[in-house]
Amino acid sequence: MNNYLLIPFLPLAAFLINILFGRKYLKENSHWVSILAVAGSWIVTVITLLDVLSGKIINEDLYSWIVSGEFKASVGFLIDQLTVVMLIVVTTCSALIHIYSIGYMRGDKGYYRFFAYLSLFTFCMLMLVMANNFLQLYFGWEGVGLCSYFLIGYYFDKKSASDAGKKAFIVNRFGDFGFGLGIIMIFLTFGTAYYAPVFSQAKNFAAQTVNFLGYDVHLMTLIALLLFCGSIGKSAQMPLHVWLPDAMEGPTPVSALIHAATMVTAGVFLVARCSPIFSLSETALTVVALTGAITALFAATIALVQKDIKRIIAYSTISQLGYMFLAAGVGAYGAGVFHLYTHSFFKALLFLCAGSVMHAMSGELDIQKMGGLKKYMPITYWTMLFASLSIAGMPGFAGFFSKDEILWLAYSGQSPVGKFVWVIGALVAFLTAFYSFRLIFLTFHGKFRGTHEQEHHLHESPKTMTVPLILLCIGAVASGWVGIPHLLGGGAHFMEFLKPVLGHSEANATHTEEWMVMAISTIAGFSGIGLAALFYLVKTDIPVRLAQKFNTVYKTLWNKYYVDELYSFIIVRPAIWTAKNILIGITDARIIEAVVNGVPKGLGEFSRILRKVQTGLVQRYAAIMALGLLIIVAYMLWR
Amino acid sequence: MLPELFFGYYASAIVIFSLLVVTRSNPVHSIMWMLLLFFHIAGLYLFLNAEFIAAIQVIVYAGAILVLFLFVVLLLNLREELKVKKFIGSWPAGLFIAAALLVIILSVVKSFVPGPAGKYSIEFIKQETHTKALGTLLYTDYLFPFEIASLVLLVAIIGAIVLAKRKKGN
Amino acid sequence: MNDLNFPILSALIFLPVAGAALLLLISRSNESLIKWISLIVSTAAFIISIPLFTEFNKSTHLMQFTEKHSWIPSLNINYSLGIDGISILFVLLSTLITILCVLISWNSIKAKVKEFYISILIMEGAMLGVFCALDFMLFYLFWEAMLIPMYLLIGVWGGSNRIYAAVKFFLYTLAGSVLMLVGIIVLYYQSGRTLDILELTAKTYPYPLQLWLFWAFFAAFAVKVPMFPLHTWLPDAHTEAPTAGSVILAAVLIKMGAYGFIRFSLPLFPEASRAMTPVMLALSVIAIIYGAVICLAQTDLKRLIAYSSVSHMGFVTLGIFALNLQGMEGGILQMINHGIVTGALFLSVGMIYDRTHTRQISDYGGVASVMPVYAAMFMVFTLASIGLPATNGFIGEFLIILGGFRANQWAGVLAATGVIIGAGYMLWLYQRVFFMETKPKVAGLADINLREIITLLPMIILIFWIGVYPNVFLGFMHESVKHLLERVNSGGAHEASIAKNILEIIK
Amino acid sequence: MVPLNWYLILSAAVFMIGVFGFLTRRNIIIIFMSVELMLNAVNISLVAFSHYLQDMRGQILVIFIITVAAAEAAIGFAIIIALFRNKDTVHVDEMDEMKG
Repeated sequence: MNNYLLIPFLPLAAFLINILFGRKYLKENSHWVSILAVAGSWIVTVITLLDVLSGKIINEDLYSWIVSGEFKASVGFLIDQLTVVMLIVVTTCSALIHIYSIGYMRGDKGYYRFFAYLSLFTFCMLMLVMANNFLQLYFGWEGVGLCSYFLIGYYFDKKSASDAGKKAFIVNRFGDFGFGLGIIMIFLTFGTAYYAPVFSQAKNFAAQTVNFLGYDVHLMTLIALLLFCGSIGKSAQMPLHVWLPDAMEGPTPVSALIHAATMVTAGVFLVARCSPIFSLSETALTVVALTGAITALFAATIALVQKDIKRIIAYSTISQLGYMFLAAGVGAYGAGVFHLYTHSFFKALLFLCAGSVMHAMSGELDIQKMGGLKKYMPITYWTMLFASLSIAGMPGFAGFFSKDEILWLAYSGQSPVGKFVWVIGALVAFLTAFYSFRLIFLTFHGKFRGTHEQEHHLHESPKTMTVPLILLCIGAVASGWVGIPHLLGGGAHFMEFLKPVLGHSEANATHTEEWMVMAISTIAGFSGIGLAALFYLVKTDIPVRLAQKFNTVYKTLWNKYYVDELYSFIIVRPAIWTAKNILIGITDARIIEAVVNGVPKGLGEFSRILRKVQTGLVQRYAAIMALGLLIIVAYMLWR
Repeated sequence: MLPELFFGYYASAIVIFSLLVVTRSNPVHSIMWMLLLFFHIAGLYLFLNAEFIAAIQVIVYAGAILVLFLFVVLLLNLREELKVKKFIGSWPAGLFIAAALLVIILSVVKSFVPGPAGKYSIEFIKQETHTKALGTLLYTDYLFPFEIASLVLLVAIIGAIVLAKRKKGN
Repeated sequence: MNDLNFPILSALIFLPVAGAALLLLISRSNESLIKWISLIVSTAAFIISIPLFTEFNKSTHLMQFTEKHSWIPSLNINYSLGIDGISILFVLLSTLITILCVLISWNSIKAKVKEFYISILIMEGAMLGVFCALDFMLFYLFWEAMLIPMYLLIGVWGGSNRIYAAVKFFLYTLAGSVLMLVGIIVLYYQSGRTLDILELTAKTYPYPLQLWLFWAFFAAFAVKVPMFPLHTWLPDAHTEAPTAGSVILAAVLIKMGAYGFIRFSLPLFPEASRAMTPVMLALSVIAIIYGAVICLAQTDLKRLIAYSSVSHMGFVTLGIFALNLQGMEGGILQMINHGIVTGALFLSVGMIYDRTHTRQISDYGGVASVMPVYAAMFMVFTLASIGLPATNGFIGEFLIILGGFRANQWAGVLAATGVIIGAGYMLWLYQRVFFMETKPKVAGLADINLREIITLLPMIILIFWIGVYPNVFLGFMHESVKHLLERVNSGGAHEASIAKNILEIIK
Repeated sequence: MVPLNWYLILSAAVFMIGVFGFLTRRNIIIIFMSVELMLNAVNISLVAFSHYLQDMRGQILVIFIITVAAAEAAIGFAIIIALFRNKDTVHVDEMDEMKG
């Protein structure tokens, strides 16, 4: 028995138990099943990590899943360095968030359902990262999407929640469309869907072009970009980012687990996993880098003006994911995964803190109605502050190391757009610090701006919630210490560890430049915090005046660049309109049905005319008979 | 010359009476003209040396069928009958069809070629007598059709009774 | 080939017919006895069909469990039965579906109960006959025999507009199959007076004749599938039919068309099929997208599922006419999948219709709050319908898109967009029916009972069975499909003339 | 000697008068008479043929025709009476029950 199999299948078992028996039997005890399962997974993961550290790589099939001719896909597992990093991230965050959920979800009527979904999600996510072939990856990919759909729409009696779930699923389907085609292209190119042969043979196809839909395109670019479509959807990059902010309709632990720490990073994982393919196409990498950079900037600007606490963090997530793609796009996959890893801790923490705040505020989301919460909920405050420092890239915190690594490699790498994305990255670092601390200041500092009732109700969250916060906080602060760069006297262990899978991107610049890059991003972070302090602690009237002065800009940002409206205008409404008016109204009703009903109707009309002849008058019949006789005889005579 | 004159009288009488039969509005008058018509046809048969046929023409047609006609006419309301139109609205069409058919038939009459003559010459019939000649043939060569004809009459009798009988309770 | 020494296929076909005859003898007032007998007969048929599954030899493409008796010697017509890797799954599906149809109608059919179950059982016999027949005359007989009980099911026990729907269904299908009859007769004379399907498929026919016959058979099969633009009978028939009728229609009847393409059109007319591939692929893709987009605007539950059938059957025909292994196997599997999933969806809709008596989507809302078990099961069917991995729908759709992409990149890409729209309309439907606030019509409904759960459970098991371990099912068809494709793709003598012909046809 | 054609012309004329009556009269009894007229027209030509061809078969046919005419008259009148009883009219243009 391979004990690594326990990692995904324990949560699956928990899911089955909860969904089958939860409603009637387990009820309020449902969390035990799920938590034990995920804790078990975590323990096995740690054991597996030790195995991998000692150099043991697992790559084997459990059973053949689909076999059709030369096409073969299996349920199989690949556990290498990249997988194990993801496993750690997933099981740790999942376990902590499971525990947090006990307190957060207590008393909800769908308690068992919630934990069932969480377990199912954990299972799918683990299947995703542990896959050894593309089809199983796709299975996990869709599976986590499904759980995301369930959990976003968890409060399904709310229209907005069910809308958001549906939107998330469908928007993701757009990305998966490309992803699926990418898998098909991979199979048609390599004759297999397994990672190992694909990645080892990819070099042989480096120069090949292929005819795709009538265009001759570079094969590896095509495959890479098709796969990247999936990443765009799952990781909420431009232009498919619209679902993530809406996904905040789900319960906060869900936002933390799925929409911050794990699922949304699957896109980054995919790019990293397929780095042998991406590396062969400069075009694809450039697209990835630019998409990431633009998304990072774009989402950060939106986050500046939002008022919903969870949405701010959601846009922050989009922005940070953009960072990771930026890293991957400049060839620094290791740095991207590093940021993924640190980000999962501080972003999950941010969300959980937000959840804690909401818990205290009875579900209030608007940060303008908060303020001064510091004294009521100190643990939440301090953990959130640390998370924000981490995301703002303050030296010493986890986010600092990963962000710095990305910016440095962007600056120094060979990517043609490297310098450009570095500038954007530094700018985003500034914006990130600003909006993160805007959130902190508005929420925890100053005077309370909510109702009296809310104020009366303010309290720190229960232990089941604060303990995970503290544990995650340790991660948010310290998780970066495994990747301290050589420059600062560290060993960059994280990058070294991943090197066998992701390779190493070479920096061709001097130490002086490295110091400079680090200094710039640190300064950007500090100035962001400083500006936020100025705006929201000292001169609180500036933001309002700015908003009035640059009203158009403010409106555009507040309305998220009108992307949702644009999609509604160019996709959703035309599709339904076409269906209603053209397909049903014209094609089906006026053309096809016209023919279908027209033939019998025509026959009916014809017979109606013909039946006039049947007068029922005997003499008329006789006359016609005689006339017929006349004609026949006349014809016989004079033909 | 005499035969032609004789034929001419009968033929013109037959045509005139026929026209009268189909144009009278009073059915009784029609029947009376028809009676005269049948007698003239019988006369024509005599002229053609068919005395037995002439006899049954008078007996069956004039004696039986026409009487039947009279009985039926007596059932009707004659007064009413005299007041309404006797032709259907589109009678010219009927006239045209009849006339056209007549023209067509007449146009082929002249091309008629008689086949070879049989053994029943006038002398033979004179020797045999007409009735006997006909009877012999009817009861030998045409025995089965003759029997079938009797069957037809039987069916007609039964059928007429069934159809004309009032249903019980009516 | 029959290792069982027992005419199992004949028994399978005539057991339901005998059951129907038995029902004739029972007083119509004894309704529960009638129901139980139908249930026992249909279950018995299913049990008889299980040995087919276990005893089937997967390593050959030859017909198995064959039976052959002389029927009309003067015309060389035989009573000849047999199944291969393509038909076996349909036989099993038919026997299973019939049981579920009997169960779902248990309380919902209140008038003319006896006649209803007689129709269902005769229907089962005819369906099995179609899949087992190896003689063209026998095949045609069963093919047309199916129409009658279906016509009655729609026309007698259907909704308000049932007569229109029934007549439309009947005329549509009959018009198509009459053309096929002409084709059969032509084949009969062409082949030197034989109607044995296996003999016929081993012969070659001149190309122009193939082309004509291909279209004659197309008329019959495309109507049944239904392919765009011959699909308009389907929404009406589905909407008006009683639940059991919709289920049989969706699960088995419309499979006959695609089955016909595989069993007859392809092996009989290989060159014509290859030449017509572009047309068929185009029609399939149109059906996929057209059906899916139309679903976005439907307001009627059953109508929406009916149109989704059009879309899904588009996938099936796409897979078949991709003319490669993945496409074909995906197509066949997708037929089974569609039978299971759409059958299950109609069963589910029937259950809630029995409670609310409305099919309008706008009358529903918040069903998940009052009927959680039902909602969960419906969710499984929804997910299978949109092809989520680990459900059966994914396996079929993926293989089809793979095969379709291989055959023609555009076909694969466009078909994949159908998957997106599919997710759109199904989730939207689910949202409108099950989520949001509880509507007055829905409030206080009882969740599904044990009988209903048992009705749906086999479907759920199959969905995951096929989704997680499809090789059990794919394994049946490998050899048969391989053999068929060899037949279709062999011989390229007419390749040039075919190309010319296509150009002429396009002109 | 009167030529055969004269009889034929006479027969045709009487027949056509019968046709005319049949097609145009409203009273069903007169229509019936028209039918008898046509039968008689045929009889004339048959007897004439018989005479000129010196063959008895024409007259045999006439006997059968008269037989059938009698039978037809009997049945016909029975129908007329039944009809008159139900419809209360003898005018055929008022009877169009079979109208399409």
